[in-house]
Amino acid sequence: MSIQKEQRESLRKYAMKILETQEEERKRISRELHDETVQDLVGLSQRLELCHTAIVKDPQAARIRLRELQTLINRAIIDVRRMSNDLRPLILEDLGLAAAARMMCRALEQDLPTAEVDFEVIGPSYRLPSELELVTFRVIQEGLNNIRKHARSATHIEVTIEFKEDDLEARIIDNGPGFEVVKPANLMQQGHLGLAGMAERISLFDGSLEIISTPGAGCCVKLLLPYSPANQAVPN
Amino acid sequence: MSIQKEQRESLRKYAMKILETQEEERKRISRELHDETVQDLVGLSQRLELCHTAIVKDPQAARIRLRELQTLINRAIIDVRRMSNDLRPLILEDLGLAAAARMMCRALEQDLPTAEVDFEVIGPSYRLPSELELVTFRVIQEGLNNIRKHARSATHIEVTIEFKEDDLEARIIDNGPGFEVVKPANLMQQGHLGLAGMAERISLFDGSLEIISTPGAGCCVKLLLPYSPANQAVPN
Amino acid sequence: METSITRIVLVEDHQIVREGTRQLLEQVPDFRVVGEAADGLESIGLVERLQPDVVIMDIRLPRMNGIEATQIIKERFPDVEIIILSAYEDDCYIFPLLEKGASGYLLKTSSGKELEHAIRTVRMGETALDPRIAHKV
Ligand SMILES: Nc1ncnc2c1ncn2[C@@H]1O[C@H](COP(=O)(O)OP(=O)(O)OP(=O)(O)O)[C@@H](O)[C@H]1O
Ligand SMILES: Nc1ncnc2c1ncn2[C@@H]1O[C@H](COP(=O)(O)OP(=O)(O)OP(=O)(O)O)[C@@H](O)[C@H]1O
Ligand SMILES: [K+]
Ligand SMILES: [Mg+2]
Ligand SMILES: [Mg+2]
Ligand SMILES: [Mg+2]
Repeated sequence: MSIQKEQRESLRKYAMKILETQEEERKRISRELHDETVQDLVGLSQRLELCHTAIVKDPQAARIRLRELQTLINRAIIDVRRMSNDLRPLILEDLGLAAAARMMCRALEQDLPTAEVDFEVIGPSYRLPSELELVTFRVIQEGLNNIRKHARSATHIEVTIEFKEDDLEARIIDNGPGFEVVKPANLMQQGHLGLAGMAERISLFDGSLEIISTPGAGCCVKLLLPYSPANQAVPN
Repeated sequence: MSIQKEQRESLRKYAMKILETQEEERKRISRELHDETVQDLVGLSQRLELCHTAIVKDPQAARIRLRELQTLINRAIIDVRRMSNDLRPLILEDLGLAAAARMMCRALEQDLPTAEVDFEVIGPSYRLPSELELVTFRVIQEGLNNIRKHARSATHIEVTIEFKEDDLEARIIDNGPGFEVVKPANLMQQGHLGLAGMAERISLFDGSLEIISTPGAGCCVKLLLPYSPANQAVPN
Repeated sequence: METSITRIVLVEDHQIVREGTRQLLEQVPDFRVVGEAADGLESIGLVERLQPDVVIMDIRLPRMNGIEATQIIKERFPDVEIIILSAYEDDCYIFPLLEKGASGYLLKTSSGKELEHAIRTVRMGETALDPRIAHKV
């Protein structure tokens, strides 16, 4: 196959895969909103009515009901906040990339009690155009999710964001089991879209993604992203 | 530009557009959950706290308060349900394509009070594999959204789903202003991704999309989708 | 068995909603919730065993949805009245469900009084539609 054709095929696979991912995500969120959030609210509405009736008959029972209602509301608030945060942390636009990445590192440290997660920012922590902050955030998120999924035995994880003169460098390093790196096109073929998808996405911004790993020797994901892409194919 | 390069460019644009849409969608829902739903719940919780003392001192006031809170909660339910529905109507999985398309037609008729929207199902209304139901749903949705955006003056709209022996045919016809049809690649170049994106998506399923329109003579979008694609490149 | 008592089976997967519905129904002296199921499949066996007068049925349920469960229950136990308690405000669901044999369609935000009224209505052999959507049909 010619290189052009191969590139086109891989782009095509990528487009298809992101469509699929998007539709899966829509379905998941749509269901979660309807089957969880709406039902939680219905439950609240029912308790509100029960409390309304109880006030006349048995004020003391009504007060107990009210407490129960408070508990349900607090739980619903936590659930909805989590959903909002999972979709896209508002901290990213409010406080920027460094703060959002720090938050993800903390969450990982909580999930993997046997691992130490170090987070470092090198250079002055700029605010970047939101599409660059977002794509970097997604790369770090994918890297950390891969550690959650494939490197739970890691004891040391290092996340670094370096604001260099012309570009941003981000590194996610773990000392977990590592793996035999294969070509992005092959990964896509096998239905693994995480790293290959990120590589594709970053190339849209004229950046590059490097994955260094050998079985037994952990993994390093390195992102390089120019502040101003030469090719102006940046999403508006 | 060579045809290959053009195709590659348009795929690239398409991929970017999907990503962009997905991120926009995430942001919108994340915000809405955070700024609306959570705020509603917090408001509910604060006002309930006030009820707690009122129950004993002034039960009548407490009851009035609880009634008000019902309104708040019902509003939250409607909002969250709408969010879920906008992402992907569950009616599509619960009742299938025909019911979901009928629902969209009704919504359009409400939005365009001067237009009559006819919806017809020809043949026995099968349930199809969910990925085929979904892609057809998205094509009809895009067709109807285009009428909303570009053909508000239409007075007559016809949506037909025909369950034929080997394939599904769907038509969206309006008698609005029409337009000069151009090549999908050119549409993409100009940043219009609706129709071209659909054509791209349908080709993944071995189907075809035909757009027939002339200025002044309305528009007809016709989808033909085989039940079993020859090429098994169907997303799983 | 006292003939004046209405025996009800609740089918709802969301535990808090199921509990809430039960408590609302228990405020009515002659109503008795005799059984609860958390999925569609389970509901069929429960109805067979308990032979209730009325089933309150959710739409989205694990293992088998409320649409299928309604159809099967009505085929096997035509005397049982089924009221759909739905979180959807779309009237699109009403017709297919009535066709499968449901006698009522109510929104989940219905009050205890509305639930009570609907149950009494279907017990008299009539159809009970939520007033908030009935006008659309
Ligand atoms: N940090 C890591 N440690 C060990 N193996 C890893 C690590 N990151 C990735 N891998 C390996 O590389 C493969 C490809 O990763 P990739 O993120 O592309 O796909 P995935 O995580 O399997 O699926 P998804 O599409 O959900 O991301 C993984 O299946 C895993 O075997
Ligand atoms: N039903 C219609 N009536 C009149 N013009 C239409 C109709 N459908 C599409 N068009 C024209 O064709 C163009 C391309 O449509 P297309 O759906 O691809 O893009 P769009 O609607 O402009 O943007 P989007 O990417 O959001 O869909 C539109 O900009 C519009 O000029
Ligand atoms: K439901
Ligand atoms: Mg991954
Ligand atoms: Mg469009
Ligand atoms: Mg349910």
